Amino acid sequence: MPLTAPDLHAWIRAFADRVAEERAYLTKLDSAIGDGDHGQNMNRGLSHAVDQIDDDASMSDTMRTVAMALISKTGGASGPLYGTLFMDAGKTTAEHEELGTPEVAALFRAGLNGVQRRGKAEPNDKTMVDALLPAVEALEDAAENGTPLSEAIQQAANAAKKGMEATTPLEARKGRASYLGERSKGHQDPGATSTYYLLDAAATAWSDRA
Amino acid sequence: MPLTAPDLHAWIRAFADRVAEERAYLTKLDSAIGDGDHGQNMNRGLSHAVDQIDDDASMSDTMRTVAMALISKTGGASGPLYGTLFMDAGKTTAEHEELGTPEVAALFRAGLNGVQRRGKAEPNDKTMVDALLPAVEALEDAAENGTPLSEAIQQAANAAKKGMEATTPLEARKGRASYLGERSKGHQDPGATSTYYLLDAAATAWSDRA
Amino acid sequence: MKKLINNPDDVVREALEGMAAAHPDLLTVHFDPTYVVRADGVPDGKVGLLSGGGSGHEPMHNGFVGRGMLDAACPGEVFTSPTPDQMQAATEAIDAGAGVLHIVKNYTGDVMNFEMAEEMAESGGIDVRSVVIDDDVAVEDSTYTAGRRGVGGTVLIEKICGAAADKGYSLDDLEALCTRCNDNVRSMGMALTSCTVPTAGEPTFDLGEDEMEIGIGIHGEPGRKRMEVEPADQIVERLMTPIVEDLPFKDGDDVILFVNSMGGTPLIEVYLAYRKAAELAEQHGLRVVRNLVGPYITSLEMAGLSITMMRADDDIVELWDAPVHTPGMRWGA
Amino acid sequence: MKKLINNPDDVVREALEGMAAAHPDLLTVHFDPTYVVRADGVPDGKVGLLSGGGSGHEPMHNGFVGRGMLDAACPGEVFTSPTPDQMQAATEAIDAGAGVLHIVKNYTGDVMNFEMAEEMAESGGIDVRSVVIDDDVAVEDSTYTAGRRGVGGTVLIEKICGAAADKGYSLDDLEALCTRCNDNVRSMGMALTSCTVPTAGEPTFDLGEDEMEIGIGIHGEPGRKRMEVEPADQIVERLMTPIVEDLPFKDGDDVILFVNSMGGTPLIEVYLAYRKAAELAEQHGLRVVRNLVGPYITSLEMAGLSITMMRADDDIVELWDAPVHTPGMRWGA
Ligand SMILES: Nc1ncnc2c1ncn2[C@@H]1O[C@H](COP(=O)(O)OP(=O)(O)O)[C@@H](O)[C@H]1O
Ligand SMILES: Nc1ncnc2c1ncn2[C@@H]1O[C@H](COP(=O)(O)OP(=O)(O)O)[C@@H](O)[C@H]1O
Ligand SMILES: [Mg+2]
Ligand SMILES: [Mg+2]
Ligand SMILES: [Mg+2]
Ligand SMILES: [Mg+2]
Repeated sequence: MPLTAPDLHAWIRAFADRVAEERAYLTKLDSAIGDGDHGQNMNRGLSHAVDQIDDDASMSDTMRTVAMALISKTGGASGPLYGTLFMDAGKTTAEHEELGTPEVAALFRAGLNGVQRRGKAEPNDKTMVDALLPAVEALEDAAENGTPLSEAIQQAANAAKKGMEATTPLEARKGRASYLGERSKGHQDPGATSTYYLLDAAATAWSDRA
Repeated sequence: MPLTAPDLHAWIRAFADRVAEERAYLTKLDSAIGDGDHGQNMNRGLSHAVDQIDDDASMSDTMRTVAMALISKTGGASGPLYGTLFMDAGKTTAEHEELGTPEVAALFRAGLNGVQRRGKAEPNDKTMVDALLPAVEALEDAAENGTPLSEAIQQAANAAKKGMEATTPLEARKGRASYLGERSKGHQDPGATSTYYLLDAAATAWSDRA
Repeated sequence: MKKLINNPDDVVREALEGMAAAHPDLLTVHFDPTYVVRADGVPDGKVGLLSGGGSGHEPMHNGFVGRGMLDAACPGEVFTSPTPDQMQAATEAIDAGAGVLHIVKNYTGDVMNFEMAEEMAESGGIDVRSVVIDDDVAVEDSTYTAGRRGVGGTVLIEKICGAAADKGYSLDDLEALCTRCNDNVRSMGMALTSCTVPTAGEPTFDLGEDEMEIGIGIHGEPGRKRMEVEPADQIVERLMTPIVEDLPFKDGDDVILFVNSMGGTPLIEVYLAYRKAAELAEQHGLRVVRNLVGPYITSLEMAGLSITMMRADDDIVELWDAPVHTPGMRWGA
Repeated sequence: MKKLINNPDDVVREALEGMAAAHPDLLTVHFDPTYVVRADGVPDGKVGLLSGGGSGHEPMHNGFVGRGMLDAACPGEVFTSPTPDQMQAATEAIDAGAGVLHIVKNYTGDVMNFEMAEEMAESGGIDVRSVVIDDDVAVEDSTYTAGRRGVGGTVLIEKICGAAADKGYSLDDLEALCTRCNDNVRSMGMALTSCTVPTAGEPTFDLGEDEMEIGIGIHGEPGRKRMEVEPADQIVERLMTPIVEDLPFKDGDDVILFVNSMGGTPLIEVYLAYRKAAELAEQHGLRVVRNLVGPYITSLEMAGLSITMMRADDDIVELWDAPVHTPGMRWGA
């Protein structure tokens, strides 16, 4: 069974729950190489997004609502980045009634492009791109191989996790952490971490979807 | 051998040395129930006083010099109090070439009167008066009994020490410590402590004087 | 102790050199004896206004020297009252024939040193009056204590008396005004943290990780009561209630409300506290006609705040509004 | 964490309510979306001046709203950039037909949020320009970083551009002036202690008992280098030298020298630092024609300071001297 609007709702709720749980951890990561607000920012934006979700809304309306909620309540760098992610990803859902692996790959690819357009980060700059890009690539591989969605999204979450972990040794080149130069090495990027939660929440929410 | 000007110089130097040694301790006492500057205040005033002492000066000139030095460099409550002590005590030396026990008793009595005129403290207000008054009384008793100076001043120092120790349980009624009310109990008064050093310095400096 | 200082013994002198370098248009710093005096001289026939006290409360008092406020200030060592020779020299420097008013905060050391200075100045033929400010309701005012301390009210009084002196008040009238202001102002403060006197090198007192001190003075001397930290609104109420009850302020009174940072409190918290203070004033039927918010009478880096409220008639408001130009307070100029 | 707050989530809102209560003559606070706007409206045909950023830097920016400086400011959560809807609403509120200039500090979040706001405002037909301030010499300016941060220079620039807007500068001219100011200003800061974001509840970073952080930003983000605390004069030199060398400032330049407290530094220490900064400026042949000393761009209760120096021609000095009346900066009015 491919995805319809309620599946997107479930995903966003799962993402919000996960961020709420890990709020202190995200903030701790951000304190080490940033300014200690990533957990609060994401939690504020996502709880607002969850409040705004309309159970009867279409997929593209849902994605737009979430985007606007994140843009207007998150603040910081993550607000525009996640906002643009959802905004641009949402546009890909307009032509579909339901989403399978190829459509989900396209959705995340559009989100990644949005993040990069907005933030100009390249891979290995130690940002959320480093978790998102491998996830997108995993999804695209899965789409090519005809992998069912539940499996594809789990592969994407795994890839995001690896990407997130791989940010630890990197020297940051974008965002606040870049001010630290060398000293940013040895710390996992908070934004890459929340992005892993984004993918992992999808894997959880869509574990029985094809 | 009774006291002449060099004995007063020796006394004041000994007092300054003792305060310099105990500077941190006096300040610690003052931190507990005051504002943590009594050691610095007394040390600043006394080192200036020692600098100003003229080896050839008369007793009364010496006392006046010390008084002015303390008044202009000590600051806080202790500046005017010790300044007035030396100013008024010094006046009693004008008529004498040398000082025996009765004259020293009169000298400290005048100093005590000066302190009380300036500060309006009564006995048991938990101030330097509580160390000074028993010392004066000991000296007056000694004068009445014809006790030689070295012995008399040692008795006075002992009395001052007792008086100082006896400030611990008292509730302060004058000076900064009075703001603490009940909570000033259980702490030894810093001013009474420096006054004990004043007497003890005399006992040391005059240990072979009659 | 981490401080932006060189030698702890040089803090006051070096800071004064900094003030002199920053504000040559407003003030001149004299050393030995040390005092800060307005740069443009006291106009002939104007009463001179002098205050002073320990350093560490900046901008008070040095930062209030200039035009429309103090003519001179005598800074002591940190938290230590200045000495009579400073006050005497400053008094002579600002006597323009109409006498000099000393505004003295009620601390034993300040009072005694100013007293000696007055004795000296008067023997030199200058007409000197002094008013002792004692607005701190945290301290019980009884013959068994040194009396109430002079705290936040001093800032308002120096502004108002400065304007009155500019307006040509005589020494008698200025003394009366200063006394009247003191009679109509009340303050209370609290601290979340202690502060460290540079030469002492250690915090004046210790506060536990969730303790606060209510009724603190401005020298880090412990206050009325130590207790667990509460939400800001409750803390503000703990300060406001004794202030309102003490004067007492009455329904319909016009007041100047002053919420002061003890130095280390972020301004965002001071405004947060002002919000509640203004709300409570209103609940008591008081009309806040003027206000002041920020660090004006501090205790080095102490975190905490004090609240001051003065009953203000039209005269006082007019004097408050008069132009003032000093490093620490400026408007209309 | 000991703070004068109620619920950590309410800090910004409650502080804004306090500002609104304290300064109704100067500013009005709007909520949802949140922005602070001058109370008397933007005169017809004047370019509107907007800035904004995370809260916790008070008085910047809210405290610079009033007359002769900012027309509006958008406060974010503590240390978190505000959001585009706030900026859009504020932009609409202060557009008086001549367009709106956004003064943006160069932080990724601020830049991206302002960028989105501009896109929105322009689609609404308002002419919006934005200048990104990046005066922090502590950060290497390379394509491999987010670029230099906007710090103390922002304060001077907001004052100067505010005066220019008052004088009738067009949006083009104001944008050019703002860029020119940014090109001529350099800053660097340091911290002795960290600060604690209320919602985080723990210090953003840890500094050892005798460590300091050189090249700190204004969000408690670690700086260039951690090292042992040194005497103030050496610290000031560590900040001044890179500033002077970077522009570079040249012998004979007129400058505005701004020594800023990060919030928790006692004013006595700030003046002590000013003394050395002015001395070094002079040694470099610079003429300090104006100065500013005190807490203007802070990081909550962080102890530390920053130094900012701007090359100032006669135009800039004239704009600097123009009347300003805001809660945080006031003269000539
Ligand atoms: N230019 C950028 N492109 C992509 N991601 C970025 C960029 N800048 C910052 N980020 C991400 O944003 C995260 C920080 O978000 P957050 O703490 O909420 O914002 P801020 O840095 O403004 O406080 C970083 O960990 C990083 O992953
Ligand atoms: N009114 C007074 N009469 C006598 N002694 C006093 C009086 N007030 C204070 N003292 C003494 O002064 C001491 C404090 O001196 P110091 O710390 O130097 O001054 P300050 O209290 O101004 O900081 C007290 O311990 C007390 O003994
Ligand atoms: Mg962050
Ligand atoms: Mg003391
Ligand atoms: Mg003292
Ligand atoms: Mg942030």
